[in-house]
Amino acid sequence: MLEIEDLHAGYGETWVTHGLSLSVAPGRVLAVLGRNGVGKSTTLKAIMGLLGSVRGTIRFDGRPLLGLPPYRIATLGIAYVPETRDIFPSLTVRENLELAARRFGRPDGAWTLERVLDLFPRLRERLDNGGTQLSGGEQQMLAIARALLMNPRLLILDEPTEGLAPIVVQSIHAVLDGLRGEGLSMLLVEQNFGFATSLADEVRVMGRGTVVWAGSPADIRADTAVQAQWLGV
Amino acid sequence: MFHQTPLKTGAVLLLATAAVVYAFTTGFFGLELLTEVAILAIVAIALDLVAGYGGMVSLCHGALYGVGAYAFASATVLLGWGGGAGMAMAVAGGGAFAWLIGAVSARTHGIFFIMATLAFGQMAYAYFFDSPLFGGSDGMPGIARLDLSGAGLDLNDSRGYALFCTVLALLAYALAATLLRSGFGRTLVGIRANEPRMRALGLPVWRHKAAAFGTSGALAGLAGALAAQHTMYVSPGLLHWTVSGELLIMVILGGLGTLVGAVLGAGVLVFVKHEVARFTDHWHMVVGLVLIATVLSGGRGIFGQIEFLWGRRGARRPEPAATEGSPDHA
Amino acid sequence: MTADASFWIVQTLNALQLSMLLFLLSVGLTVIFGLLHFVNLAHGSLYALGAFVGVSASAFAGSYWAAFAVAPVAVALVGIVLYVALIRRMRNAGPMNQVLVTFGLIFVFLDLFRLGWGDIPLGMAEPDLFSGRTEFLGIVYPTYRLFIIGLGLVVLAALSLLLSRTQLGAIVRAGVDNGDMAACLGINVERVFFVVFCLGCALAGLAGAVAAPVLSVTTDMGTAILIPTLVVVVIGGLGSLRGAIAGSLLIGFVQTFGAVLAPQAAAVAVYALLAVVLILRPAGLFPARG
Amino acid sequence: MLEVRDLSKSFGALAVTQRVSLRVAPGERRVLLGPNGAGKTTLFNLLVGELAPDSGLILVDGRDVTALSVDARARLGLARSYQKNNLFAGLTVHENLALSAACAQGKATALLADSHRDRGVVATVEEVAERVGLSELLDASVDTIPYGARRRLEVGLALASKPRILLMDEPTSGIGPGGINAFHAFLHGLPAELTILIVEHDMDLAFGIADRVTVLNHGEVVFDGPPQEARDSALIREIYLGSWGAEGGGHA
Amino acid sequence: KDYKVGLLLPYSGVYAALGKEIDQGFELALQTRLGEMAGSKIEIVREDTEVKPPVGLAKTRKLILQDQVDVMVGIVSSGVLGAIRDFVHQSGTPLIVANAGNDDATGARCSRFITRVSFSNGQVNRPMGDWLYNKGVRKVYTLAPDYAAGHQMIETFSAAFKAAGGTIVGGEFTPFRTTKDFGPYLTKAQSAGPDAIFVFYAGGEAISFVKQYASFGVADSVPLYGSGFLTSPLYVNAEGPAAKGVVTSLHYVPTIESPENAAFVKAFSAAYGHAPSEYAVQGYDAGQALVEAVKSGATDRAALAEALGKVRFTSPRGPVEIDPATNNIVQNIYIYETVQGDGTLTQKILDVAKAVRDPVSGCQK
Ligand SMILES: Nc1ncnc2c1ncn2[C@@H]1O[C@H](COP(=O)(O)OP(=O)(O)OP(=O)(O)O)[C@@H](O)[C@H]1O
Ligand SMILES: Nc1ncnc2c1ncn2[C@@H]1O[C@H](COP(=O)(O)OP(=O)(O)OP(=O)(O)O)[C@@H](O)[C@H]1O
Ligand SMILES: [Mg+2]
Ligand SMILES: [Mg+2]
Repeated sequence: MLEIEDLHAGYGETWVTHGLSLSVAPGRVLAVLGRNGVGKSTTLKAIMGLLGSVRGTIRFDGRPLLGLPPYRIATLGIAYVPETRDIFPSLTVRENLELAARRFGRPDGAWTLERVLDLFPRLRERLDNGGTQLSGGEQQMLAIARALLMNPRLLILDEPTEGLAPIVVQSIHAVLDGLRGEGLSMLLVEQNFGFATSLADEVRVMGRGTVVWAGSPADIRADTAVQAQWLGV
Repeated sequence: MFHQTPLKTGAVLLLATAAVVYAFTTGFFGLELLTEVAILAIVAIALDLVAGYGGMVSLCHGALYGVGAYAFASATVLLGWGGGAGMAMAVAGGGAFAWLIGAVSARTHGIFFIMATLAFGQMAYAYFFDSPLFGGSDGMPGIARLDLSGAGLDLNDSRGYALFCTVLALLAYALAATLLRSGFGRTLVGIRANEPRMRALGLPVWRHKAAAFGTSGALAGLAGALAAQHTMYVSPGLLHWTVSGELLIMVILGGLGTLVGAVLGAGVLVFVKHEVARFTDHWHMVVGLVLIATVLSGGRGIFGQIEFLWGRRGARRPEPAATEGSPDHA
Repeated sequence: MTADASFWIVQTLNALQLSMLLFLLSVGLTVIFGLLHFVNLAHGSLYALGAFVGVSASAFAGSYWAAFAVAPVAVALVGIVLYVALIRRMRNAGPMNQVLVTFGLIFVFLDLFRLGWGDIPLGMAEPDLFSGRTEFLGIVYPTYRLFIIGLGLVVLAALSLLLSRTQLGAIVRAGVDNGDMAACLGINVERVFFVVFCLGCALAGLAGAVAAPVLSVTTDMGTAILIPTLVVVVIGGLGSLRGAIAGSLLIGFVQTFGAVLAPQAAAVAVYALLAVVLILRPAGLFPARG
Repeated sequence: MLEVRDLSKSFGALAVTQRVSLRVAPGERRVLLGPNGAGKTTLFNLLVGELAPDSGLILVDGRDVTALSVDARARLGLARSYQKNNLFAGLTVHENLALSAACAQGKATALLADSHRDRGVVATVEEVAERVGLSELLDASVDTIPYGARRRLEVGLALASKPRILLMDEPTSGIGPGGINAFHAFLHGLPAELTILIVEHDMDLAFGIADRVTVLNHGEVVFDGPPQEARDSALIREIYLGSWGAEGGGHA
Repeated sequence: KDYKVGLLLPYSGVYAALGKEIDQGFELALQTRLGEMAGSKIEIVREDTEVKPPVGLAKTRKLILQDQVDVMVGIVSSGVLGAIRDFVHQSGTPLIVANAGNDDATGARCSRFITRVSFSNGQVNRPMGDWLYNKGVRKVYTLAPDYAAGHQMIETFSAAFKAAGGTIVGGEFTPFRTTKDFGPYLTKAQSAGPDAIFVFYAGGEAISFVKQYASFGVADSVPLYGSGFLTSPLYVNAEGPAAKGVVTSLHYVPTIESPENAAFVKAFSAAYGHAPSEYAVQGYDAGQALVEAVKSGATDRAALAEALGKVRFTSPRGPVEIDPATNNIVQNIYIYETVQGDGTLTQKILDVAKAVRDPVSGCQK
């Protein structure tokens, strides 16, 4: 579904990833772990076409993404939840959601406004509030809800549990688990080891711009040496 | 943050030397231009102090400059004070007016601050334009220059006056540089970088901003006094927003937040304009194209670009040590 | 002074007429400002260009309506050239560079006007359809000015409808807030920007053609209108349609009634208003964000 | 030390803080818990003066500070770190910390002396950098340092003003397990007399450091007591913890 | 002897059109009268004032100190004239003012080195006071831009009109160069119920004002009078039919019937492709005055100044001379109506005030 080969990505003249390769198979969940600053988010931005300096290949369903503008990449069926959430502050919660539903909400679509609001009842209460008036956690919920409304074929999540109350983390876990059950492909970047390994089908660990370890969740749970060396757990 | 780098020191010394050499080789009109550049350089330095380092981009420095000029004119012509007292009055007048503007506008930012300063500047313009006491739209003539004959200096001589203004411009630069390296200047830069955080750290921000703006206004006032003595005449046109606009252009053209750039910008704009005007009445277009070209060729302003190229020359040497998570370059 | 009601009705119409002219200009500026984060100081020059092109077009075709049709299109075309050659490149160059470039453009336009149309101010005739005066409510008022008021209201209504009925409003605001994220939702932000920029230019051109029969067409009319337009935009709060409307009305009324009621202070009325608004509301009346 | 009485704040119809009362003793480590949107950050904003309450009182050392400005309260020794990094962009780590230290030491307005070279300021900068593990990065620009380092600088900025009361809003968010361990050590190294209020979503850390826990829900204090009691409270489990800590469940 | 002339005019900025007209007139005068100067050549150094007083002064210093000109000609804006006056006076360089009308320049701040061949603000408007009263107008409302020239024009007119027995029922000074919309003022003026409105506007403001005056229909009930710059040939065609019937006073109109004017209009139109305006005449007469002074045998600056203060000649605008008491010109003032000619608007002279001379007020040369 998504293949990345020999990716070099960075900002201006600084390169952050160096020959990184990854792939997400259809219907599978790939978790990428790694310490701060190793380039996880940078990789995701490169996939979405948000970086100026990128070399290598990125393919989605065999189709090269490199050079495509972000809006084309999104229309191919990739939804992205950035680590900074990026809620539109001058739009209300409802408008934030409707904007995402606009192009991608199909009548038969799995995700509708009603359904995401059922998932995050907190958002229902705040529908007509401005985007910036949300608490940190509420913004995170909104960002995920917005991505779901795009009914994507690949969902890219950058640290979706950051700053969320334990109970919300659990419900998001349940949601993502459900999506996995429905066969949605996901690329999940996480620092929350337990969360990530319990969702993923495959795990990759990044260190300094490349993949330094690959294996299954069970493997990494067992490998405390890898955990200590690359994750600081 | 401000650093008086060797490059800057070199540039200042070079400019000062060039000014002195030019003063002794050019004709009367050249001396007029040199004087104009020196005076404008002082206002440009004042503007860069607040705009480049304090983030307070102002569209009222023309007005502050004009208030200084009128303060000098009123003190010497209307009140009959001496030149020295007139200069002090100009510094105080520009400073006080600027402090007030800074204090009142401290809560606004970016374009809103620009427009607030524009509003106060234009009100001052309208005041002098309509005020019979100060000669209204016709302005005030009959201003005498400072008498420094005691010190063996004849300011009524074009060359003497040009050199006098050049020296004051140098002093203004030294003052601004010192101020920027002090706690006061550091804090000013902190406010520009993150004003709410500065407040959260315990700084009464508006007071600091007002003080900085006031200081800048005092410098502008000084320049105004010099301008009044240069032309021996003041008119409300000095306070018009277009003057402030041109000052801002000078600072950006030279390189905002470089201090040397302010001086450079003043020089380049004045000389380019006059050189072009010798050949065509359509100098506006040429100057406009120069501005556009400057931005397209780097967007850092003239001195900013010089600093950038200079830095790059240094950076060709081995890569700086990589920090955590930012690996060696591919 | 007069206690006559018709006097005040006429002055109100005067104020409205001025407001609508300001609105046509400021709405384009505010959206470009907000959306592209682009400080287009040359917006006034585009207005002047509209007036000059209008004068030539109406002289050539012998009809006012030629100006009305040609000016917005011509200015939008110039806008496209500007966008492709400069603005697109300058979008992320920071406000100071934008100030420099658009200030440069003002200078360039100034001399282009002088070269193309000379230094002598020009005039343009009103359309026959709207020449003369209309009587109503016991007053007599120039028909062409009523036309300006009407046109302003139509544009206003059309824009509000466009923004509320389509999602364009939300899209534009989203693009203003965070272009990257908007793109990640499948929105072609660049195209939206481009269209909005052209629309803003066309409105400026239209304003020029509409103003020309009332005012004189001079090379410095663009610079002269720049400050009032900026004042409107800033008072209203950047990037919001509501702000542009509120700002235009406020300035239109303050300027008109200032001239009538306190003529000595008329020159500073607008600036005093600006200062007061900014002191009380440091981000304008209807800030677009937050 | 820090006392809050009947503090209330609404945004329109939404009551974000409802009659909150708190009393934090000198040197206490108080952890503030609550679901997202419960009003924790808002409470911090009220405490430091970034928001004005609709009603209620805030007292520092028995003195009513409710009407004081943000900077005046900061000068009384109240410092905070932010949930979202709020640094001096474009400046180096050293400059960031020095701005804070200079402010606290009254060097921020010196007209001649360079505050960043001032002996007292430099000493504080170095000490704080050491504490938050930024000694190596002092000359790096904050725009180029990794996110984790920025999070630590966020706390370091508050610390460099040598506060008596330190409020930290989710200081460990997004810094990963390694960072959380380091943060734990950092907290233990802080002077015992420093009063600390901390908002945390990492339960191991929260319960590990708290002297006392306050739980907010819908702007109200629904619990105030020792950590062990909080762990066992059915209410807190229902509104906040969910299955956290239960056998096999939860991933927080 | 050859002469060096510094021509100091706005070649850019709002008055660029005026600068050009004056320049053209001046050139024409030198060309036509070249033969009378006994082989003397005249070299012209042009400088642009940009209509900014400080720039004007810097350029003046250049012309006088560096280029060592024998005589200076030009100056459109009174602001620039005010700025350079002291320097010109102290340097003893003769200056022929070809526009700037500030009364003070030949009044309280006159100088024996400064000779004005254009007009003074008061001179142009004074005759209108009497004339209007004699036409039966009793109540007048005035409007003008709020700057020195606006005030002077209105004040002299008002004084003359009141002296004749009329009353000024009200008036307003509109913000200078920022007023584009005169609607509010027109409505207010009309409601004051005057017999006539007297205004001074020039350039773009004149065009806007005249058009708006017509569009509000004020012209139907209250006739418009003004200073002649309002309907100057330079702008009148931009004003269009709205200018028809407006009566104003000025020191020159192209329709003056005299052999001198006929020759001038013909030569000017042939050279530059359009009919001359009052500004062109001012430039032309500045040239004529210079030629006269040269013919009198003056060679150095002092002698030229002396000679300039005494010249008299026949201008396209009629006989003119310099008043030795003030160094201001003495000339006819024409009261004219703008009427439809064939194709374009033209000027119909209604009356002439002969040899109008300014009072000597405070001038000590
Ligand atoms: N906008 C930017 N400009 C320049 N450098 C950047 C930028 N954003 C990130 N970096 C640098 O790129 C490197 C990788 O950052 P990235 O955000 O991809 O890391 P990450 O693995 O996602 O870390 P985290 O867990 O902290 O989110 C870091 O060193 C960071 O400082
Ligand atoms: N300026 C505001 N206007 C309107 N509502 C606001 C504003 N600021 C915050 N809120 C609302 O107040 C509530 C409390 O917000 P707050 O940020 O204090 O939550 P929190 O407890 O810190 O949550 P989190 O753990 O997610 O950071 C939220 O529902 C938020 O939407
Ligand atoms: Mg990341
Ligand atoms: Mg919070």
